[in-house]
Amino acid sequence: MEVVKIMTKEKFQSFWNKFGTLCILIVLFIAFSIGSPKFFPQPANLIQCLLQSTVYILLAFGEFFAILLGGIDLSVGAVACFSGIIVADLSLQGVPPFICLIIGLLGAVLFGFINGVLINALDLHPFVVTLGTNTIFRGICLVMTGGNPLFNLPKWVKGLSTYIVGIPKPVIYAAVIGVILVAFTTKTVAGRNLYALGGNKQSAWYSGINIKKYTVLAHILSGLFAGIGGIVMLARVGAAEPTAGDGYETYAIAACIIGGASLFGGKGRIWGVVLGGITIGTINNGLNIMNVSAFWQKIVMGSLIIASVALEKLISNKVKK
Amino acid sequence: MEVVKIMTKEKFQSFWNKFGTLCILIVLFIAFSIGSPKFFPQPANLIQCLLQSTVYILLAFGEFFAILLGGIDLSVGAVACFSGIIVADLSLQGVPPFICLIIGLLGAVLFGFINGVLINALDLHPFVVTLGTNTIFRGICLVMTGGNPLFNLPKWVKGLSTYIVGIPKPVIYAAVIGVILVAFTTKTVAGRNLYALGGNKQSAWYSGINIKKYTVLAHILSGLFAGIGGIVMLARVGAAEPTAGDGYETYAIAACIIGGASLFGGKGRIWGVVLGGITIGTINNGLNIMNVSAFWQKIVMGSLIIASVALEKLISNKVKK
Amino acid sequence: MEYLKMNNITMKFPGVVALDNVSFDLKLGEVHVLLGENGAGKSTLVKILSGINTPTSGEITINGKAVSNLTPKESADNKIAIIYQELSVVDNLSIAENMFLGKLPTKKKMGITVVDREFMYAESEKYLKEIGLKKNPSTLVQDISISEKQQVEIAKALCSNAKVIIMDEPTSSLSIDETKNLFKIIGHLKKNNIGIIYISHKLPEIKEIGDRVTILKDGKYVKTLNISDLEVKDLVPLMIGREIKDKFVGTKREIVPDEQPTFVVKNLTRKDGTCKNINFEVYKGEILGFAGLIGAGRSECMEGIFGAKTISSGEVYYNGKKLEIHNPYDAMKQGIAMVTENRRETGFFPNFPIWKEIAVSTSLKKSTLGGFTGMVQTKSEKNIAEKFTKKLNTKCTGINQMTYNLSGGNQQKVIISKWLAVNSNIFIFDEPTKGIDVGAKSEIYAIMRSMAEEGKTIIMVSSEMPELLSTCDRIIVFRDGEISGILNSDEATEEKIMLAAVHLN
Amino acid sequence: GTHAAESTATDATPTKATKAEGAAAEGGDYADVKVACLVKTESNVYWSDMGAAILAWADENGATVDMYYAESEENIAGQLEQMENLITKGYDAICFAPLTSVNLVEGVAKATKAGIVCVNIDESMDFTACREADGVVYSNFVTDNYIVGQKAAKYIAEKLGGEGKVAIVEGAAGNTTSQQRTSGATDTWAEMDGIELVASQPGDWDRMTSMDVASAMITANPDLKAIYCCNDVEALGVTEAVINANKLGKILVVGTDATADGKNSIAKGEETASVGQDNTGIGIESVKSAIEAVKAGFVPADHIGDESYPAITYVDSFLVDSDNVANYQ
Ligand SMILES: Nc1ncnc2c1ncn2[C@@H]1O[C@H](COP(=O)(O)OP(=O)(O)OP(=O)(O)O)[C@@H](O)[C@H]1O
Ligand SMILES: Nc1ncnc2c1ncn2[C@@H]1O[C@H](COP(=O)(O)OP(=O)(O)OP(=O)(O)O)[C@@H](O)[C@H]1O
Ligand SMILES: [Mg+2]
Ligand SMILES: [Mg+2]
Repeated sequence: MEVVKIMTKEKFQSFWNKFGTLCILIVLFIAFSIGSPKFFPQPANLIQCLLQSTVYILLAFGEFFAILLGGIDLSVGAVACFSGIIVADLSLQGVPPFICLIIGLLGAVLFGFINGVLINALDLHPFVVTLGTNTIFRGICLVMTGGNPLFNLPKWVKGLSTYIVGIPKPVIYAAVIGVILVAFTTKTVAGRNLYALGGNKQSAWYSGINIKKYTVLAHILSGLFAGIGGIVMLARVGAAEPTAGDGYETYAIAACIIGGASLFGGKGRIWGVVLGGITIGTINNGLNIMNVSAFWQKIVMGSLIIASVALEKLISNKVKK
Repeated sequence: MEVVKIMTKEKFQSFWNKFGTLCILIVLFIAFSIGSPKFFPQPANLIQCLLQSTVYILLAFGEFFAILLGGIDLSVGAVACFSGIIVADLSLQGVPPFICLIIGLLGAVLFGFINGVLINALDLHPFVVTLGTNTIFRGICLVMTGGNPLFNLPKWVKGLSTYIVGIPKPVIYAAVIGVILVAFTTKTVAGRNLYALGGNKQSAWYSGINIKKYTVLAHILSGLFAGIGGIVMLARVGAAEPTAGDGYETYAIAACIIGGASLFGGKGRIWGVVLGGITIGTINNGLNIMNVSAFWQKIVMGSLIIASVALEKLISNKVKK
Repeated sequence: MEYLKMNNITMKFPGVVALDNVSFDLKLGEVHVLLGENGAGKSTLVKILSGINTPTSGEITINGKAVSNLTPKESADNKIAIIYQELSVVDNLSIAENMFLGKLPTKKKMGITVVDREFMYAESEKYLKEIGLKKNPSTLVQDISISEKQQVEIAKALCSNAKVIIMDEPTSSLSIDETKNLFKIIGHLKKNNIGIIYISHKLPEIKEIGDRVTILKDGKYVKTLNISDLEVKDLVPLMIGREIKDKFVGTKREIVPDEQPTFVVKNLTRKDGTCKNINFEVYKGEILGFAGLIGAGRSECMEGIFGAKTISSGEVYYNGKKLEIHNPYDAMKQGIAMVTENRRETGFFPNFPIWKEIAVSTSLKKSTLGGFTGMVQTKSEKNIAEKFTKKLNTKCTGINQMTYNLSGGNQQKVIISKWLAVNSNIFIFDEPTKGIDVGAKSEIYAIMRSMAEEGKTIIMVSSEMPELLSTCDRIIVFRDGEISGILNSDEATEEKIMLAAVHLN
Repeated sequence: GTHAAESTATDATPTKATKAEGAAAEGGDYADVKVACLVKTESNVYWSDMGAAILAWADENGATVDMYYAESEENIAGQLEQMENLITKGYDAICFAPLTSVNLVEGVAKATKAGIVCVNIDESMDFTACREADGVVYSNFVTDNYIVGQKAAKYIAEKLGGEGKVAIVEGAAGNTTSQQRTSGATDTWAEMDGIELVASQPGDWDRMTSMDVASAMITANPDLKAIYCCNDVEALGVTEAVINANKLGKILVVGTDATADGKNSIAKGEETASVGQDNTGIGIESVKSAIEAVKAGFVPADHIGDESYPAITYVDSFLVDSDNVANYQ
């Protein structure tokens, strides 16, 4: 009897580990559908939810690698903005799309690289470094644009976010990148080494893993995905604002944590981050659809973030005991 | 010979540990005085610098206790705003000053208490919890005021920030609180237990320290000082705005870290936090006085934060080797 | 022919010269033991080989090739593997991934280089079998016990294909069986022409497996000897500069008929089921030993008594009065002290100097309301710290040194000092001599005995049977979270204890 | 410097004449007076354009004017600190655009004590509170944001023929400007029977957020007819959402500020209209009036409690839509 009970508990735990975030997302869907029954379950709105989540998901991918190492990246919003500005600026000068995108991403990667190098060189907590660089990067965006938006961009820019057989391209990008990242984090040496580093920096170093190299790698990845997020943001709105993405790091961090990543490092799955990003997008969409007042929206949003993390935690703790 | 060398190095290190932040502050002072020789070094402006630093210092006192435990409190800005609103609201209803202040502080303490309890009960990283509560508390502020500022407050509110023999009262409050906190952190068992907890939670537990109680204590203190900061802010501005203190957590965190506290917990001194707060105030004041453009100001501010932490770190590392 | 040579190595830390002109060499196929008191510099020496410490001066040659300033990676490339004194596994990875950490095997899949899991699991399975750890290689390390983690570390070293394997106190958390198994493996390794550097404070082990021994004292080289030429007891004076009295310290205590026990534990069961239905009693002035295999649940039981972990049932009585214990604070306030087993995780504070470390619990006990009323008494606290560091012969630059920077054994001494400083009636020592040198061990036994004679009640959990037999008045044996036997020390033998500790099937 | 920056610079001064006259006399001498202008954020085109125009005017007229910008819309106390610093620096006059109705009241009081002339640029502070605090503001050139909201709401109602469902994309929650514009629109519509306000949500002044908010509004209200947005950044995001929903022309989008970006969109027939304000005129008139007051020997401390100060000049806002956008570009 006891054995059976423990078995089911363990099974439930592994189930919850894998699908906890998904369950919470489903609960949210149901709640919003009840709150706004006429509209929420429509396929069109579900696709809208997904689309609205893509930028959060992409930024959260970037954030994930910083968090995986037990750090954090407060600059993803500014980096996203930066790559958007570069792409917009170059596109206005008639530079071919492909080159615009490459240079935009290189710019984002450069910023990530700077974060990584500063964290290594100064041996500072990533929180401090990215707190500083976030302000600096934002300043650079403002100086570059003189504070004015870049608009009237060539058609191809918006073409990056049109629909293919009813599915928005950004959703496809996020899906493809997600699949690649699942493989990267679970199957490659570099991916596993990042988990090792996040779990125990000292042990990883003792085992001959080059900590500095991997720290830089994580932040380069962080920059890269923030950059992709920035370009999708640019394509979606069709203009580059120097203040775009301001405060989005909060959403990115929340998405990672809701998705099961731990701020202590070494824990989390790409799959979870995707669901976390969708959760954030869904909360935003649901609150809007239900026309919750601006002030109450803050209260509800904050509570939902805490509740969804707490619920996951509580259930998995209950199961352990 | 060798021994002598090591001795001087060690002496320098202990000197730097104690006075590093001060040195950096002095360097800043000199730099700004060169940049704006007519205005910056004037006594009136120095007092102005101090006055402008008090809110940062008070919020940083609150933040310090959260950081001391290896956590963080992202809600200090919202808590400050909340206590300001309570005091303003009650004062408008003609409630006697003393009771207004007490209730305002109790409100702030309650919010800190909620943070502490949530962190304990959910066993979540303080970052997540306060990320959520920050949004919630801000929402509460907005709901309470309907989004409108409370003004035309009784005279006594502004009386809280007038001058005594040429010194602004807020500076005196900060100084008195600072002295009390120095004593609390260095001379009391409770203070030392907070350091122990920040150093190693498990060891603290096995040494008889009640982790949960002390976590709540730290967050109550965090709320208390954020509340005092909020009241000083109210007195200085003469009105309670529902968005007051937005983003101030960043300054508070930066002040702590510049002052030598470590985000890994267990490290830092009140004295350092005071200097960190003054550093932030001085940077703000200096950049303004020099009329650095708003965009460049961001770049300079970010760089100065990183530089001042890095400088301290680099020098103390150099000395160690 | 020496495969590895270290010449005139000097290593300075701020304020400490950890190694002073030490030379050392290793031949392939031998076990070269490093011996010395706590803080003699053994770990420092091997950490130089593994690339963690960069020596201030000195040369290293491996296989005739000069190498200087090794990094952990270069050390691994030079076929050196190390089992550290402090566990260094990564909790969130699987056993197999830990074993291959830093050298994950790869294969090409659709043109992309990926981790070769099949190979990794098969390979680790092989080594796990060899060391006798019955765990699935895909199990996460966070889900296994300390001794199992230690075995994973050993497996990790084995699977590295190293020519030189360094073992820094590998048996400090292994059971007797596991230790025996390790020695068998060491035998195989020697046959396969692998050189082993072995560090241990358990002197009998040295005679059993060692070929040569190098003795360090205070960071200085003392002597290298062939082990076959000497008796274990000859080593002690070389190591600590004096003879020690071993075996029976003080007189044992007899229980008078009809005597009432002073400390009684009734029906203790832990919520997580790691110990069940524990009933025992201890008499005033008695030292009660707890034996059992590692993982038997002794520590878990003690944590339950001390209030550190939740119990689902059970009562604790002191002098007939029921104690209300909900957390370690309650326990401490009511006169219970406990030295925990895992010093790194539950023992010390990395941000405290020795004197604060020692003062923490004392000051907490002196004040009320959970410590909210007390003021620190720096002066008397420092005096107490001075007294105990002297008494336990803790090697440090002074009580202002950070506990973190002490050698493993000296950290243990500081933690023991911390609890000795608290004025308690009941002392629980969980593996108190783990990593402690012979000299200090006998010192600790003597302290425990004299405390008992003063009328304190002492519980000692230990996996070293000889010390239990020589120190305790009675011995309780644990098996699978339950008490499986109680023996009086005069009738107890290692065989009888083992019989009670293992399953009979 | 980018194309966008250049294009905004060229159309910084609208052709429409301002009604601002007030205390400003013609053809004065503007030298020898040190003026500081402390406005809102530089990253908001409305304010950076105003700053550029003021500096250009100062250059032409030999005036000494320094521009200062607030660190962010939210850093209310920070703007007060900036004002205090300007007082320390010893300007003769300070022209300010307060982030909220009361955050600079203390600053004005201090400036008054220091004998510095204060002029309120645009958005009025609470002058009663200011008088209570013994602060004196010399003049105020202002476009009332409540009226801006009203104007947009009336335009929408007219276009819809007085009937239909409408929505508002607000600025950041709790922001004063956003609150005023929103209530202007809300109150106007509340009085109209045919117009139904079905949603009012914050867009955080952010283009993508506004776009997503609008998408949700359109989903929730398929028969939505118009959306009012508290600035043009939001309006452009909302326009994008309308285009994506294939409802261009079926859902009107009216923004605020008539930025270069916004006017460009209106010209293309995307955004429907935008309520613009003569930001540059307001800025320049404010500075002029400040300098004249100093020259005329205005002593602020002599007018504490004087109800006749400030002299308030209401500057009308103007509505840009596809019919008249060419006049403003
Ligand atoms: N990082 C460090 N900083 C300062 N001192 C150190 C550091 N590491 C070791 N030491 C000092 O070096 C000396 C030798 O330490 P080591 O760890 O090598 O001793 P050990 O022989 O391994 O002792 P044990 O048997 O207790 O493990 C000790 O005095 C210790 O305090
Ligand atoms: N992290 C863990 N996860 C799951 N089970 C554990 C864990 N740690 C220990 N256990 C289990 O708890 C029981 C007791 O463990 P532990 O090794 O601490 O016992 P012990 O008797 O105190 O041994 P010793 O003191 O000699 O180390 C064992 O069954 C062990 O497998
Ligand atoms: Mg050692
Ligand atoms: Mg144990």
